[in-house]
Amino acid sequence: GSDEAAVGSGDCDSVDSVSLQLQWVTQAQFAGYFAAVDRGIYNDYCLDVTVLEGGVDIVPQQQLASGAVDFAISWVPKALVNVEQGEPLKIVAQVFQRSGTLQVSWADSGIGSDPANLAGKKVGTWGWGNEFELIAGLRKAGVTDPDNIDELIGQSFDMMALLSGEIDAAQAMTYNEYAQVLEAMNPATGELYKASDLSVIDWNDQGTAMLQDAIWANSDKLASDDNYRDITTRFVEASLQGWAHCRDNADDCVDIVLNNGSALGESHQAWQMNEINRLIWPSPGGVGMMDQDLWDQTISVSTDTGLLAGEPDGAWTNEFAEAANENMKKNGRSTTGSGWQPKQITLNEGGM
Amino acid sequence: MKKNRLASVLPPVIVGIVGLALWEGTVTVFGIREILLPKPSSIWAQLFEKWSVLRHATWETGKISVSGLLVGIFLGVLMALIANRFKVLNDGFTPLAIAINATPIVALAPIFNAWFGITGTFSNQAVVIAVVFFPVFINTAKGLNEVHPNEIELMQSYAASEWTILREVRIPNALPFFANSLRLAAPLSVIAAIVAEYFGGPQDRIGTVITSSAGFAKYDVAWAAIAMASGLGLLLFGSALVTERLSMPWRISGDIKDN
Amino acid sequence: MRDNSEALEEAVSVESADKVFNSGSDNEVQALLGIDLNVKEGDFISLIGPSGCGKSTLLRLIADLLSPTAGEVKVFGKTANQARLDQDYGMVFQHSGLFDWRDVSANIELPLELKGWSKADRHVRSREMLKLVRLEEFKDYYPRQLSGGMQQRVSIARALSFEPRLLLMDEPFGALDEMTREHMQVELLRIWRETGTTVVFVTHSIPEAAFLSSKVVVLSPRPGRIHSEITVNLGNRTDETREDPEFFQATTEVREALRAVEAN
Amino acid sequence: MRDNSEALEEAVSVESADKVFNSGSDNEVQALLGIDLNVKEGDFISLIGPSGCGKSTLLRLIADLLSPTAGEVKVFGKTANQARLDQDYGMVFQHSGLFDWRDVSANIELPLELKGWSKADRHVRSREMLKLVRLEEFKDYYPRQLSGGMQQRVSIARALSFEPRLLLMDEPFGALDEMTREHMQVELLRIWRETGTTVVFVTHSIPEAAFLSSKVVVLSPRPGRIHSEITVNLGNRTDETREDPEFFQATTEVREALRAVEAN
Amino acid sequence: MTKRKAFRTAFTVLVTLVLLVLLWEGYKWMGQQTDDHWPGTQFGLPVSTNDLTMPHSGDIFNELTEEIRAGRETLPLTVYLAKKAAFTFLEAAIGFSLGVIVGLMLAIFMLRWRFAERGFLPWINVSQTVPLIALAPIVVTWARLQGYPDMVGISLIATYLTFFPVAVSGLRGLQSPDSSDIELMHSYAASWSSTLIKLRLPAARPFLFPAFKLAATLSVVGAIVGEISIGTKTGLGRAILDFSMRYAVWPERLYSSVIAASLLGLFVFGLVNAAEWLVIKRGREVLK
Ligand SMILES: Nc1ncnc2c1ncn2[C@@H]1O[C@H](COP(=O)(O)OP(=O)(O)OP(=O)(O)O)[C@@H](O)[C@H]1O
Ligand SMILES: Nc1ncnc2c1ncn2[C@@H]1O[C@H](COP(=O)(O)OP(=O)(O)OP(=O)(O)O)[C@@H](O)[C@H]1O
Ligand SMILES: [Mg+2]
Ligand SMILES: [Mg+2]
Repeated sequence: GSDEAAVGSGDCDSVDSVSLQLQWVTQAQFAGYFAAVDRGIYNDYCLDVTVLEGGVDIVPQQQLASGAVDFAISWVPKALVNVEQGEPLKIVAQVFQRSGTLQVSWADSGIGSDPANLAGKKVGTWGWGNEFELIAGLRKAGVTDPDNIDELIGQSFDMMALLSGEIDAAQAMTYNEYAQVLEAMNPATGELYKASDLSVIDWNDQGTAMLQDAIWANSDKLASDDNYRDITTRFVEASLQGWAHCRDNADDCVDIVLNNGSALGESHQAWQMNEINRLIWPSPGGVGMMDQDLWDQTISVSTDTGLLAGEPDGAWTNEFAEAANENMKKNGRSTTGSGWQPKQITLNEGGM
Repeated sequence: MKKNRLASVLPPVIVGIVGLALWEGTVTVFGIREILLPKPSSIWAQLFEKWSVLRHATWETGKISVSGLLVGIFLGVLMALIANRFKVLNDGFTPLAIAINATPIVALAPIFNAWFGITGTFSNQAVVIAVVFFPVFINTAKGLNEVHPNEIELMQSYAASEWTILREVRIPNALPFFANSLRLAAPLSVIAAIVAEYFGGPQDRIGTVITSSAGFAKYDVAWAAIAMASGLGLLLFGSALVTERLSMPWRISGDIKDN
Repeated sequence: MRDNSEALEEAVSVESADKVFNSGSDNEVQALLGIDLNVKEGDFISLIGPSGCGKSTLLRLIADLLSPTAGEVKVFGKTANQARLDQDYGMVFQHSGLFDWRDVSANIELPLELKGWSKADRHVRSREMLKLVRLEEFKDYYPRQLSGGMQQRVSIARALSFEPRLLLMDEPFGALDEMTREHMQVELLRIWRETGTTVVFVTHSIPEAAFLSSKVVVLSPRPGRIHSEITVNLGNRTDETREDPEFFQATTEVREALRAVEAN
Repeated sequence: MRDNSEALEEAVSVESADKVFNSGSDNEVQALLGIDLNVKEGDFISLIGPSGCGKSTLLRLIADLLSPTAGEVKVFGKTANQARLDQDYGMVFQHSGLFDWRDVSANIELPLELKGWSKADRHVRSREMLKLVRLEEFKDYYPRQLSGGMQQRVSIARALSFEPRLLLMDEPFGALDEMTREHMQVELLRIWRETGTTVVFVTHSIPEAAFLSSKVVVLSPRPGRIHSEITVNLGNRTDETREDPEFFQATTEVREALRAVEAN
Repeated sequence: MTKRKAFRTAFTVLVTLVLLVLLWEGYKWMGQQTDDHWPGTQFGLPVSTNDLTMPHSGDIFNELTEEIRAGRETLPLTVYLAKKAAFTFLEAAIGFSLGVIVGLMLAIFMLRWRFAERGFLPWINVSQTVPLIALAPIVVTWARLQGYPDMVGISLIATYLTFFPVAVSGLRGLQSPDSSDIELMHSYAASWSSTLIKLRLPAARPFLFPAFKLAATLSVVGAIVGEISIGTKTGLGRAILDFSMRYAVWPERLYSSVIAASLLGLFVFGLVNAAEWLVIKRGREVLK
């Protein structure tokens, strides 16, 4: 992939070792970073990147703030809580331009796509901080008495509770759990469930969506350490190049993710790659750039739900993404992905 | 007597205080970020601030731990009795019990959630039961089995039935073993309930307080919840000790009377 | 005082009894071979012999805790099994075998409980027994609170509580120190006199056998056989008897029989 | 044969020693009061007395495992502490106290190991000791594979391995059956004769004390005091000695002293 | 003799397993007949018997031979799980070894000072009520700052679970020798450390081995939990995490990975048993 290299594609005087903390295990959600490693993009930028998978108890922004890693991928509101507490965290690239969180119910349940219909239903959430879009959406629809969250039920990371009818609406990511339902066998028909069997509430449409995956850097080091700034510049650009690669070569990125040891099946990863691309592309303001409207919405939802006291200062910068966009444009790569079209993915049983 | 009690309470209190002071000092002196390890004083502050949430959560989790503990004890003892009655079963059960014990809660939780659902508390209780079962079963079975042959012979000389021997000899003999298993099982029941709560169930529990605050790296709140859980564990441990003392009056360290 | 005219009936009769353990396997042990033993009612006989010669095994045959490989064991004219079911004997083991979880009275009442006696009756009997073994004040103590000698007395009280006609004792004083032991021997003789029970007593103490018994049965080992029977007649024994040359004579006789056994 | 001319030096001297346990607390025990005891080199003395009279406590004072509350204990003219550090004595307890995880030789070599002897030297010495106690073939056995009597002999070999001039024995044969015990007594006398060691021996068996010792020290209880000292002179003792009227005489004398003590 | 006993145990375990499978299938069959009700009643069964909740045991077994893509290669699930188990075993072994060392050191420390025993023992108990979620970040951050791979952090979590039984039983074991044995060592003017090495430690073995057995299974649990908690590319914990997220579509795989974890636990238990036999029991049966 040397054709993608924009900067420093020649020999490196020295290679900088960098670690990146993901939020979760290897899957297409992080395909851009894996692609940048496997296709040599980071190398072209004189970086040697170690990608650290997440675990149940790993909080990426904590790893970043305590100096154990150099960069971290985290959902914006989660890390903003820590910014407010004074932790040195800063968004250097806002990769996802929309939220992938859904509330999924059966089409015949009558819940449809209106959160108001969740009133009096058993509503699932994973917890672990994933519940705020839901809570905000419920409030906005005038559903939940804030003192009574009894109807919120913790669900496992699988979709069993929805499939067995235990809960009426389950939390799901477009790129993961939603697909799981479509990979499961409908015992009534002997075929896989279809999208038409389900109805979804999309928080992007409800105005309570919050910003998700962003690349975070250590703000103290950005201020004091020129070398780190330089590394950040290269890291952001190379990572965004990686995402551009996955936009243009989705199949290759699916393969990369599978090669990196994901045990989730091939069609599942293809679906996920497609959905992730949807969350990134198009990026009207350029890839990795902060969308001011969605930022404002994230802040207002967070303050409304009591997650944040107010808007934290200096929590993000477009400086690095802008530079990266410049360079990418210079090399003739689309940075907005305006021409990108999602694919039609067929899910196989079990995501095979 | 009073002096004795003081002598057994004072050292842990001193160690506790010194430990907390060291913790506070280390975090302060080395400038360890609160996002990694909060200071005891911040945890203390959160205990106050979140008191009503924590109290409610501890109560709910406590109910799950205690009920799971009781059922687990019941099943462990029952299986031990059955395994004792039918010796062959003992050989078969023991490795299975070990296998269950080697299965982490995180692996059991999704299965139990699938079995028993997540809208009620039963799958969480089931995890507690599974965790408590092992020490109770193993220890009680041992106590029922390891009876001095003399005592069995004595009962046989009275032409006593197997059932009578069980009631008069095996069960009393197993009591200290059983009591020992309670000491292990009591704190285990709390941690099992908490970990089970990570993976589903109602949201107003210690486990979910811990996960949702840890999800935001608000470890001071998480640690405050942990402090409550440890307190609950200690309380159950203490109750196990008291039960032990009350149920076995012959184990008092009475003076040996000279002839 | 005993009235010897009563002591006519046969309390125990063992006829050409053999006992083989682990028969047929590598570690087969011929524990007893061709044992003939007759104990008259009211007798006090001791079994003595080197360790492993089969004393305990013989006692267990009589108690029907083991069955003979060959031969016959009768107790009061019945099969040993019937005698056990009828509770014709009480047994005292080397270690007192009291249950830690029962206090002294409850331990003594255990066999009565198993026989279904009423609470009141049990209570009366355990009081009597406690008096007999002189432990009235200790009725609410747990075994661990008693000295070894006291425990052994409770164990004897328990064995006597249901008035068995036969008392089987397997080294009951083995764990006691010599002074306590001598004291217990005198106590046992008193109880024996007072209750008129028949006693079969296992020991490996020469003076103990000589002091207690009307007949000492010496066993030889591998396989266990009866080597000789020594009749002792010390009359009414007290502590002074131990300084009696006649007692010394009896111990010497037993010692010699034993030495002959060991020389084999 | 012993040469009595050697036996002049003082091996142990205890002067008006007191021992109080738990001094000042509720359960204060005056275990020993005003003990005076002198043991000449080459002597074999026994301490006898009712249970709890302080025999073991006195032995532990000599061994410097306890310190006297008042008075003085000297061993070979030195303080007891110095004597312990110099390893002037070997000690044998009631239960053989062998370490299960060491085989017979390794048990015997334990004190030598602690003294830093070389492997070769230890080996030579343990062989000698095994010969002394007649257990050569058992050197690779583990304690559990031995009978009680054999274990006790290993324990004696261990105590003698570093050639202590004094042997302190606390009821070493208490757990053995009588026949084994009598046999061990003869063995111990043989070893004592062969090595010329001084022995202080605690027992509560009257015949044992009478059979073994040149002097029997009778203690009275609460508080432990020396009640009397009985000199015994049975000459060269063998198994036959036990049937000797002179032996019977000695036991009677000891028994009477003890009875007087118990009557108090 | 022991061979025969081992054979008999193996046989009973096998029979028990077969019985369990029959029970599982029997219950499932019954539920399928009665639409998840107790036969002849209106009462629902506690566990629904559909193939998602209770997959056929045969399907679980079959799944083991199915191929699964793992990175660049495609493997039968059995081999896949075996490889992951080997990695977890390694982490568990490191955690176990460290746990034994730490546990023993604590036990010795508490033995040496009575105040330490009284002061620390209750806190050692409390330590086990602290969930890993609070500790994992600290452990992993520390390890990463030292430049160690995450495997070290996982092993440390296993250590955290294993030191506990070793410390508690170890203390009891070290205190187990009779006072007469202690006196014997004292009479040889042996130092505290010689007494520890020559007497207390060997005497503690009957207490230590049961603790080691418990610690061994706990070290596997710890390694798996650590993997799930910290995140690794490989290991059984990762397999369990992957498959538990996919339970709704592929329940057989979660069951297979859980069975693999149990087998690994039994395996380490067996290893400690063998070690115990080598160290304590071999050649020391009581002879007559
Ligand atoms: N249950 C058993 N299985 C196998 N062998 C046995 C059993 N019980 C006893 N023996 C053997 O039978 C023989 C006689 O044993 P027994 O216990 O009757 O001897 P004893 O005379 O009572 O010995 P001791 O004086 O040591 O009590 C011994 O060799 C013993 O090993
Ligand atoms: N460590 C101790 N603390 C308190 N009291 C003790 C201690 N050791 C012994 N005693 C008491 O001192 C007295 C003498 O005990 P000692 O063990 O010396 O008696 P003994 O003559 O050896 O008895 P035995 O024949 O039963 O072995 C007893 O009353 C005993 O309870
Ligand atoms: Mg016997
Ligand atoms: Mg003593």
